[in-house]
This record gives sequence, structure tokens and C-alpha cells, in this order.
Amino acid sequence: MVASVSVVEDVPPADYSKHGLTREKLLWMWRKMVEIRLFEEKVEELFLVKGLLIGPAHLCYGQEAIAVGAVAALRSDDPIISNHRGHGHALAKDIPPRLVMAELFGKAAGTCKGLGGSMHVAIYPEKGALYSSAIVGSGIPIAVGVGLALQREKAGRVAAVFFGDGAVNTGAFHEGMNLAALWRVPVLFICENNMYAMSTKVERTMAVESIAARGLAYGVNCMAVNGNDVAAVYAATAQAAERARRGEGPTFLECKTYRRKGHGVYDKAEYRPPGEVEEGLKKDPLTRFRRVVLEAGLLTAAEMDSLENEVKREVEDSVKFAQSSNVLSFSELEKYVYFVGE
Amino acid sequence: MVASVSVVEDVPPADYSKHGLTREKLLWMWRKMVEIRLFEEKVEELFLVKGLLIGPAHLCYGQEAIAVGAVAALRSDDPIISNHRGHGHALAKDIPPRLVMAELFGKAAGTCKGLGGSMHVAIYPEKGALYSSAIVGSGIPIAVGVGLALQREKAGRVAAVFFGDGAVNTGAFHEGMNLAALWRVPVLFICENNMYAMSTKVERTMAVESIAARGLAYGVNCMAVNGNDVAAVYAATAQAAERARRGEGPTFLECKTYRRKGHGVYDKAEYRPPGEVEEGLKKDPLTRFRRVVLEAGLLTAAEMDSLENEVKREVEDSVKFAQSSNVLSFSELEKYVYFVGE
Amino acid sequence: MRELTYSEALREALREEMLRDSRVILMGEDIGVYGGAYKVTQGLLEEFGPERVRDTPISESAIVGSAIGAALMGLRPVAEIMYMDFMTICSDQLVTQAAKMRFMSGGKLSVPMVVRTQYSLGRVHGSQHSQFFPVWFLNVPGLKVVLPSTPSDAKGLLKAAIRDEDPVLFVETGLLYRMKGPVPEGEHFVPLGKAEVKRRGNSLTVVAFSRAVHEALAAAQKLEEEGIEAEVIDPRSLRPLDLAAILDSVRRTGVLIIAEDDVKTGGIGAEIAASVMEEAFDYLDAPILRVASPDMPVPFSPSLEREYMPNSDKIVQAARKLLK
Amino acid sequence: MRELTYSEALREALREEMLRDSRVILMGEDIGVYGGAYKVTQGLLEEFGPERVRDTPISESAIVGSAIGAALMGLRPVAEIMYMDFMTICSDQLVTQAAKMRFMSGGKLSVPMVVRTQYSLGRVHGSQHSQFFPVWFLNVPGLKVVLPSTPSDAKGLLKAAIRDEDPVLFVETGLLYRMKGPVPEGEHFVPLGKAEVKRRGNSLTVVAFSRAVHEALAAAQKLEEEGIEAEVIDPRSLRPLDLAAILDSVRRTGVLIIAEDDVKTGGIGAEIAASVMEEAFDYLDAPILRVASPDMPVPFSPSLEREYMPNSDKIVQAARKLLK
Ligand SMILES: Cc1ncc(C[n+]2csc(CCOP(=O)(O)OP(=O)(O)O)c2C)c(N)n1
Ligand SMILES: Cc1ncc(C[n+]2csc(CCOP(=O)(O)OP(=O)(O)O)c2C)c(N)n1
Ligand SMILES: [Mg+2]
Ligand SMILES: [Mg+2]
Repeated sequence: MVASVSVVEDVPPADYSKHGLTREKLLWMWRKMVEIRLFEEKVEELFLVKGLLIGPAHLCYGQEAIAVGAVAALRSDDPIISNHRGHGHALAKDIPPRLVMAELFGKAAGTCKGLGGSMHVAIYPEKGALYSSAIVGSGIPIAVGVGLALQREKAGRVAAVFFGDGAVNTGAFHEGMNLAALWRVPVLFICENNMYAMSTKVERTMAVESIAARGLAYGVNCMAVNGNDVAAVYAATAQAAERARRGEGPTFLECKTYRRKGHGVYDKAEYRPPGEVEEGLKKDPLTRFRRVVLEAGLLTAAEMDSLENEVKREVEDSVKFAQSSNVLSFSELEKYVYFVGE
Repeated sequence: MVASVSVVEDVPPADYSKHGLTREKLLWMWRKMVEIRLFEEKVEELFLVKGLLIGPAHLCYGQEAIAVGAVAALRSDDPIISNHRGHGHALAKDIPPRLVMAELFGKAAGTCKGLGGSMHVAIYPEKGALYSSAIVGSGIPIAVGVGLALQREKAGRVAAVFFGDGAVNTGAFHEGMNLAALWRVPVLFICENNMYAMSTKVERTMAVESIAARGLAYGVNCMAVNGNDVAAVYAATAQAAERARRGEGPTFLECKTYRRKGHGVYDKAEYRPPGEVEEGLKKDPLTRFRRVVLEAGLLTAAEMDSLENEVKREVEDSVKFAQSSNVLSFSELEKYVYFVGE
Repeated sequence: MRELTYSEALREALREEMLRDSRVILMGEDIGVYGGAYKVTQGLLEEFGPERVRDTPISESAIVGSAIGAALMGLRPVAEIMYMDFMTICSDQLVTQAAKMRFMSGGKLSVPMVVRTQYSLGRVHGSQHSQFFPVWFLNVPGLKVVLPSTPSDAKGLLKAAIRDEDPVLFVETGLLYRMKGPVPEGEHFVPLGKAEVKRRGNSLTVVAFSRAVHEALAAAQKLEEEGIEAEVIDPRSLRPLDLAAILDSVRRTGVLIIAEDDVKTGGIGAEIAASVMEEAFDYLDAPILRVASPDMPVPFSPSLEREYMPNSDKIVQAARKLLK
Repeated sequence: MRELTYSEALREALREEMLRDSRVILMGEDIGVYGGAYKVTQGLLEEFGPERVRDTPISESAIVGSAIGAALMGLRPVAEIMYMDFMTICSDQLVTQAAKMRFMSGGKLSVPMVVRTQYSLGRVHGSQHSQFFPVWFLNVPGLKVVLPSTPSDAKGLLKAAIRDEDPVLFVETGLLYRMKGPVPEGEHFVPLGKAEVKRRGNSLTVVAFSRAVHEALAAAQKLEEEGIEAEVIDPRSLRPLDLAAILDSVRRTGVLIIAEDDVKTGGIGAEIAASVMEEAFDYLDAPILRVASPDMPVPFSPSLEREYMPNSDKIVQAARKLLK
């Protein structure tokens, strides 16, 4: 059995370059984190204020550093598997916001032509967003099979699958992790521990403290990292990915973060104890990153603001694009059920 | 997280009485182990030589010490849940061999009136054999619910569920263990590690060495014991049961043993490497027990032989009983599908 | 009569049964602190405490499995599976374990438990959270399957399900939770296996389940304007099925439509059609038609989902086709 | 023509497809070292190595799940689930994941995979190892469902399933593994969705699936002595279903029996009956009868199991009833 969980420390800005975090990369990270944040804020408004969107939507703000840090450490052709809380994964994989937004509006221009919806926006194989399951835990065994194919391919690609703290209690997690360890597939199992599964706090779902340690039972490499430090997530993912590319098998990476709002967009999350939310908000990954890189003089406020403005426009544009797009005609649907020829 | 697996040492005969292993108990253990052994030998003969039995049957010889040691440490009203390899569990729970044999023959006098068959002989609630599932792993979550009821009852009862090394790779195991730990139910999860799941050696099903250590991931008490030493199994079970009765929750107990023959009665088990079987046979729990208690002067050869003869007759009688019994009439079956009144 | 929403009616049933019988316990994801994804169990944790209202991890197999174990020991668990889609995760426990226990044990074991779940077709949830496949459980002897369509039935049938000695799958309709309807005060009990004629008529029979009952009633309203008197029958439970009530009606009308939210091919309408034909062949004036979901997964896009769903217009069209 | 057993024919199909296409890989419990619980995969580990023939732990969800992942990446996995009963464990993966991927992705994802399984009714395996419930998968658009009844079909259909671009559930019949039958040499391919008339006749139509095909043929033999010429049709796949072939026959004979091993209520016969009635109502001279398993779990006792099973006598009785 692997001895213990390796805890990846927060990365001080002085070490950024050592980790390969170039200016270009930092700018990209900022851009993407802001993009996700503003996108989610817009989505919330479209649901709650404008009433233009309906259905379930699980926003990921507060968790931007995980999608962004992890994806930044992967190659663009490394496939990822997402879940019900997947807007951030999609955007981090460089899927244009307008396509993601169009999917939320159920339009033909959406990533899934409007057939998937919020829980499946990150299905866009063109950009390495291979699949997204809305069934908690189910993406995990699927990722093992993806890893199998990558292993065979011998091109050094790795796969990453994202899931929540709640997912580690599913049978699918267990079966998938065990098989992954046995087959030594190049897969990163990235657990976004946001402290809650719906209304249920993580400590009410398991009698042990460490989620990361669960991986020890399978013999996979286990790591834990502060999910609010995008550089640390990046470093941990890079390390795990290198390991996998060298043929040393899977890693289970727990990223600790906090779900800033409700489970779904309509959830007021009144079940959270007083004080907790304030504590959680203090750890905001965007605020943290901005402060750190400004203090260290790695980026300037001006360039960060300008990116933010750029993103703002892009998000606004995504709404216009989505609204002005068409819905598939019902008669077309038939051809997506079974293969009908190229 | 619980620190580590507690390994229960083999119990030297000098310590038997300290563990509450009275002469009476030792005689019972011998009787039951012999009963299971001779019963299984008879079943094998009925299948392979006489051709009187058909269908799947998973014999448990070589594993007698687990059923017997564990059940000896439980109260007669402690419910057990068995699995596809359950003849031994049934007999250890003091179900008369003739009823078990009648079930194998599909007769109305069988434990399940002939409707269950070999994989369900240990369904006989009258004797605390609550249920037996033929689906690997599925008994585990069910045992959690049994434990919930016992917890509520506050009568100090505990439940035990038996399963194989293969079962720990099922999702049901994971979900059940986690819930058991969370709810602190008085349940003993007894894994009979006989080194094989069908043709698949345990090391080919998991990338870690210790099955017992898997329990650590859930925060349950984990123990490992030599499953060929009936006294050690007894001691470990007694310890775990006491703990559970005190309200301290579940235990995962790995009993290491060896499957002497094939997976099912027809399996010649040619997939086993040369030498392994001989090694395995050397650890035979009956031979060991007999040697130990005779050497220590705890039982006499005469009384052991006489019990053996008694059992021999009983097993023979069970076959006659089963053969001369009737099959239910088909028209009766309807009334077992749904409740039809007392 | 006072009016309750469908979810209030369900809650009342749970509460009354919990008050009446201390063996009734609840288990499921987010049913306690949160009061259930659809608020059906709201307030019950506070009233009955965490021993009887148990939040669980996301472990559907263990939810149903532990409910089975508890039921075997004489408790009366009611497990909640948040979406019917997740029944595909725990069907070993319900189908291969619970449904067979009485039989396999030669009648000795009893598993008095209820699995409550709901399907969300029409709530813009996409392919993985909108599935409705009662036929799976109809095809499993040993199970009972209940499909309430009104607040009153929801309450009465849930009480009956909880008191039943056999495992019951109780499938609620997500879209109906906020629907209001009259529910009798006091003890209100609807036995399983008794259809209700929701509207009388002699021109044709519409057998409908769950949400489709309301579409059938709306269709009947429209047909009335054309002088067509549709009889609408809601069997309310699929197993046991009140085939006699359906046959009575079909023998009178000679024409049958089955309205159902599930996918047409291999759905529950097929069984109704086949059974009716077997028993009342000579009374049928026309082929039995099924108005059901088309043979495809549920599209997310709200407007496409609306087109996808069976509705009163589609029932009206089927009726016109049959009666022309 | 040379004769092969049903399992030899399956093995030949696997082997030929593995030789033809290196993307074909196998995964399942005991399929490698042991050669499969029914020896279908015997010798393939030796020939193709452990990369392509993968033994797995007892993890049905992960078997199907990892097959899906591999298929998404362009491999052609064939997963073996030892008993159909265990499909109740992994149906989330097959039903809620694989079957919906193409649709949910707007046609971008393709999941060319096969899940091979078998049902053991008639092999004295008891209630938990004898279940046959193809209707579950018939009710799931996006899946294909294949039910081969002869060695020749087993081979040809399995090859077609492996080359198919969609997820296919391939349900073998445990009782038939040792059955011998002619199998053409060389490339032998049976497209999915094409029924075969296994015997011609004009008095009545018997549509039969899997093992029941042989019971239907035996029944036809007996009926011939009474001057009744039964036509026996084996649709071979349920999805796609060759309804046209069935309708052709029924329009000629006017009388239809469906013989099936699954439980009658909510079974596949219901769908066939309902569809035929919808399309050929005016041609039917009598109600469509279903000869199926009774509505109860499978009893273990060998003699009771024999009584339980659909057989040629029951088909003959149904035919007499219809034609009297
Ligand atoms: C198998 C399954 N059970 C339940 C649900 C309903 N559900 C959707 S998300 C969710 C909570 C998931 O929590 P977690 O895994 O921590 O992810 P998070 O939502 O916090 O990102 C639940 C219970 C589901 N989609 N799938
Ligand atoms: C879920 C499930 N998968 C597969 C099987 C087929 N099967 C029956 S027993 C068995 C091996 C079980 O191995 P283990 O758990 O070690 O128990 P043992 O037979 O060694 O006692 C298998 C694969 C089953 N019954 N249930
Ligand atoms: Mg969470
Ligand atoms: Mg074993």
C-alpha cells in the first residue's frame, strides 16, 4: 500500500517560474478564472433576475482555481471528463463561452446542440472535453476506460476526471479507482472537495477525515492540495500528470475548496452554519491570486483589469449569441439516437 | 482515520480457556467443522459421482474454521447474512443438515422449501440465518440495515455478514462499509479471503496487499486473522462482537484461508500454480485443530472420533431424508410471490 | 374539501404513518436537514429526530440495501431515491434482492419497504435526469409499482404502500409536486390495485398514468366539444393492476388509447394493450393506440422537451384517428 | 456444412473480429486465464495477450464503464457480464450513460461497444441467476439488443454487433452454449434488425426469441401432425426490430403467438403484440397470445423450474386454443 497522502503545499510566487508558471501562463490562468467567475455570475442573473434560463444549473464559482489550475497543467489534447458542475471545466478547456452559453439556452449552436444542457456543457470533444456525466460518480469508471485507450496509444496523453466530495461515496468511485490502480492507467482523479454534497456536509457522509486517504485503499498515488491556490493545483496536477505520462499510473488528487453558494442556482443554502460562509469566502481563489501576483509584481493591475474587461464583453456577447441562435428542429433529433452514417 | 489493522495472533491452546473456549465449546466446534467437511464431501459425491444433484454449488471445505469460529462467538439470536458459498454458514448456525440437504435437492422440506437452492441454503430465520445473497457483495448493504434495526432494538444483538475476497471490489461493499461506519451499526463484516474469486487470484484483483486495510478508508475497526485457526477466528469475532455490543460500531475482519478445490463443484481449478495447492492443504483447519487439542490434551481422540461417526451417520441420514422428501407442487408457488395473509 | 399540493399530501402521509407506527423510518439523500430535494420530507427530521429520518451519503445501493435489511428485521423503511434515473444504480437491491426474498425463502421473509422516487420529465433536466421506465419494475414479480397522479392519490396510496407487506416502488411525478388538489381530511387510504375512473364517458377509453392522467383529462375536455365522451381511467398502480376496471370500460367503448410518459417501445402501454387484447379482443373496434414519449432520450432544450412530451393534443389526435 | 456449438461460434466471431481489427478488446470477469465462465473466450488470452483480453475484478459497473471510456476513444470493447442478472448492477453505465451519449452530445460521441451477457434460465440456478429481462433494454432508445438463438446467428450477429457504431447488448442463452448447429465457413455476417423465418407455414405465426425459438420449432413439428402449419419467426434482434417480417406473416396467417423466456407481464411479447395490433389490426382473427414465464421468480427446484419454463407443449396448447 502507498504509505500516505502527499500534501502539496501552497506555491509561493517566488517558485512560480520553477514550476513553469510563465507570465503567459499566469495571464491565461487569470483570464480563465475571471471568465468562469463572470460567466457564472451572468448565468445566475439569467436564472434568478432575468428568468431567461430554466432547469438545473450547478455553478462553480469559488472553485475556479481547480478547473483552471488542473487544465493549465494538462496538454490541450489530454481528454477530461466533467460532471454536473461543469461550466468551469468547459471554459478552462477553452471552449468559447458563447458555445457554453448557447448550450444553457438549449440552442443548436451549443456544445451539445442544446440536447445536453447545463450538466453536459463540457461535452465538446473538439477541445478535449470528452464527456460529462450528471450521475454522481459515473464518470469515474468511464475515465478508466479512456485511460486504457491512452495507455495503448503510447502518445503520453493522460486523462483527468473531475468529481465532488459526494462522489467518493458511490460504488462507481470504488470500482473505478480499484480498476485504475490495477491497470495503472494514466488518469488523474480530481476530487473537488467543496465541503458539501447538496445540503450534506462532507463530515456527515463519511466517518474519516481525509478524502485523499481513501485512495490509499486502492494503491494509487494520493495527493491533497489547497484548491483555492491555482498555482498549487497546477503544480500538483503537473506532478501527477508527469507521473502518469511516465507510465507510473493514476493519481487521486483532493482539492479542498468551498462552495460559495447553493448546490444549484435556486438553492439558498440556508443549511450552512453561521460564520462558515464568511470563512469560506475569505479563501476566494480569484482574490487570492490577484493579490499574490500583484504583490510579487508578476502581473500588473492594468493588464489584469484589461483582461477582465475583455472577458466581460465576451460574456455579454455570449448571451447575445445564445439568444439569437436557433433551436434544433424536432425532426432532426431522430438522427442523433443511432448512428446514421457520416 | 483508524490507525491500522489489528492482527489477531493464532491462539495457543493454553489460552483457550482465557478466551472462554470451554470443553463444551471445543466439542461443538469440532462437531461443526466435521459436519461441514463431511457434508461438503457428500455433496461433492452427490454431484460428481452419483449425479443426483445439479446446478451450481460452491463448497466451503477448507473454510470451516471461519463459519464455525465466527458463529461460535456470536449469540444464537445474532442474525447472519450469508452468500453463494453458504453451506458452512447454515450448518454452523445449527440448521439441521437434513434441511440443508433437502434444499440442495430442491425439496419442500429444505430451508427454503426448495425454492432457493445451494446459494441460499442459509436463509432460515428460525435459526438466525437471516438471508443469503448469491450476488457478490449485495449482502453487505443489507447487513447495514439489519444493524440499524439491531441498534434501535438496544438488546445488544449484532449481525454478521460473510463474503469473499472478490466481494471487496464491488460497489456494494464500498457503499455498505461507508454507511456502516457512519451509522456505527453493530455489524461484523467477515471477509473469507480464500485467495481466489473464481479463477482470479486476489492479487490480480487489487493493487494493494492487505484486504483488511481497505476498511481503514471507512474508519471502521479493522482486524486480520488466520482463518484456519478456529480459536483465533473465535477470539477475533468475540472481540469485534463485544465492541459492537458496547455500541462502538462495526468491524471489518479479514480471515485468511485457502479454497481447497474449485470455485464451484465442477471446476477443476487447473489455473492454480503447481505447489500452491499442496501448501494450502497443509493449513487445513480440521487437521490443525485436531492436532492442537489432542496435543494439549483438551479433547480425546475417542470423543473426537465418536463425534465424527455421529456426524457421518447424520450426513448419510440427511441424504435419505432429502431423497425421500417431496417437491412443492407448482400450484403452491404462487402464494410465495406476494404476501397472502398469515 | 381542503386543498393540498402533491408534496404536502405525500408529507402528510409520511407523517401520519410515522406517528401511527414507530417502525416507519426514512432514509435518503438530503431528506433530513434539507427536507428532501422536493421538500416532501420537510420538517420530519425536526419532528421525528435523526434516528428515524436519516440523511445518507450518495450511495443509492446502500440506501436501498439498508432499507431491505431494516425491513427484514421488521422495520418499515421508506427510502427516497432522488431521481428515478438513479434506480439504474440500485436495481440489484430492489429487483434481484428485495423482490425475490419472499419467494426464495419459501415465504419466510417479508420485506415491507417502500422506495419513493420521482421522474422529472418536463422539468428541463436533460437525458440523464428525466427517465421514466416503470416497465422495468412491472416486469419484476415480487415488486409492487405505484404511480400516483393527484395529491389525494399520492397521500392515500403512500399510506397503503407503507402498510403493505411487500416491497413497493412508489414513483412520483416531479412536475406535479406543486399541483394542488382536494385531499380528504383525516385517515385517507387508497388501496393498491384499484383503478379510478377519473372521468366517465362512452365514446372511448383512455387509460393514463401519472402526469399523463392530466393530459388525458384535458384531452377529454377538448373532445367533449367535438361530441366525443372519453372515459379516463387511472390504474394508479401497475402492479397490482386493475385490469378488470379497464376491461369494463373497453367492453363498453370498444376503443382504447393509452397515455403514458414513458418511451413507447417496450413501455407500460404495451402491456396494457396486449392484456386488453387478450381479454377483450372481440370488443375492440379499432387498434389500441399508445400516446407516449418518442423513441429517443429526452432532449434538454425546453422547447424540444415540450414537443417530446405526450400531451392532450396528441391524445386528441389519436382519438380522432380512431373514431373517424 | 460444418457444425459448431453456440459457444464455439461465438468464440470464432470474437477471434475473427480481433484478428480483423486491433481495436477490438475484451474485458470481464474470468474471461482470460479461465477462458470465461462458459468458455466462450477460451484461448483468446493466449492468442491475443493480456492487453486485449483483460480479466477484471468483480466490478460490473467498472467493466461496463471502462468499456464505454475505451469506446469513446475509438476502441471496440466487448465486455462480458457473466449473468444477465448482474446487468441490474451496471445498468446506470449502459442505460443512463452509453445509450444516451450520442444523443446528448448532439451526435458527436460514438460508443461502439458490445456488452455480452447470458441468461441461465433452465440451468437450475435459482431466482438470482436466471433472470431474463430484455424489455429493460428494449425500453431504452440508443441501445441495440440482440438475442441469438442458433450457433450460426450467434456468430453472425456478434460480428455485426462488434462492427456496429452503437452500444449493443448481446444476450446469449446459457442453455444453448453446447447446442450444435451448422455455421457457414468463412466470413459469416448477420445484420442486426433482420428477422429470420425459421420455418414456413400458413396456419399461424409464432414469433419466438432466444431459447424459445427451439420450443417454437418443436411445437411446429407437433402441430404439423395435426395439420397445422406454423410459421416460426425469430426476429434475432429486438432493437432494431424487424416488425415488417412479423407483419408480413401475420397478414397471411391472421393468428399470432409470441414465445419468450421472460416473465409475461411487461415482457417483450407485450411490445410485439401491441405493435402488431397497431399495424395489422384488421388482419387479426384472434387475440395474440403470449407463451412466457409465469409472474414469479424462478424456482430453484429442478422439476419446478421445468414446469415454470415456456415449452413446446405450452405453445401447442396456445395454438390449439387459437385455432379451435
Ligand atoms: C448517483 C447520483 N445520486 C444523486 C444525484 C443528485 N445529486 C446531484 S449533484 C449531488 C451532490 C453532489 O455532491 P458532490 O459530489 O460533492 O459535488 P458538488 O455538487 O459539491 O460539486 C447530488 C446528490 C446524482 N446526480 N447522481
Ligand atoms: C455481482 C456478481 N458478479 C459476479 C458473480 C459471479 N460469481 C459468483 S461467485 C464469484 C467469485 C466470488 O469470489 P469471492 O468473493 O472471493 O468468494 P468465493 O467464491 O471465493 O467464496 C463470482 C465472480 C456474482 N454472483 N455476482
Ligand atoms: Mg461537493
Ligand atoms: Mg474468494
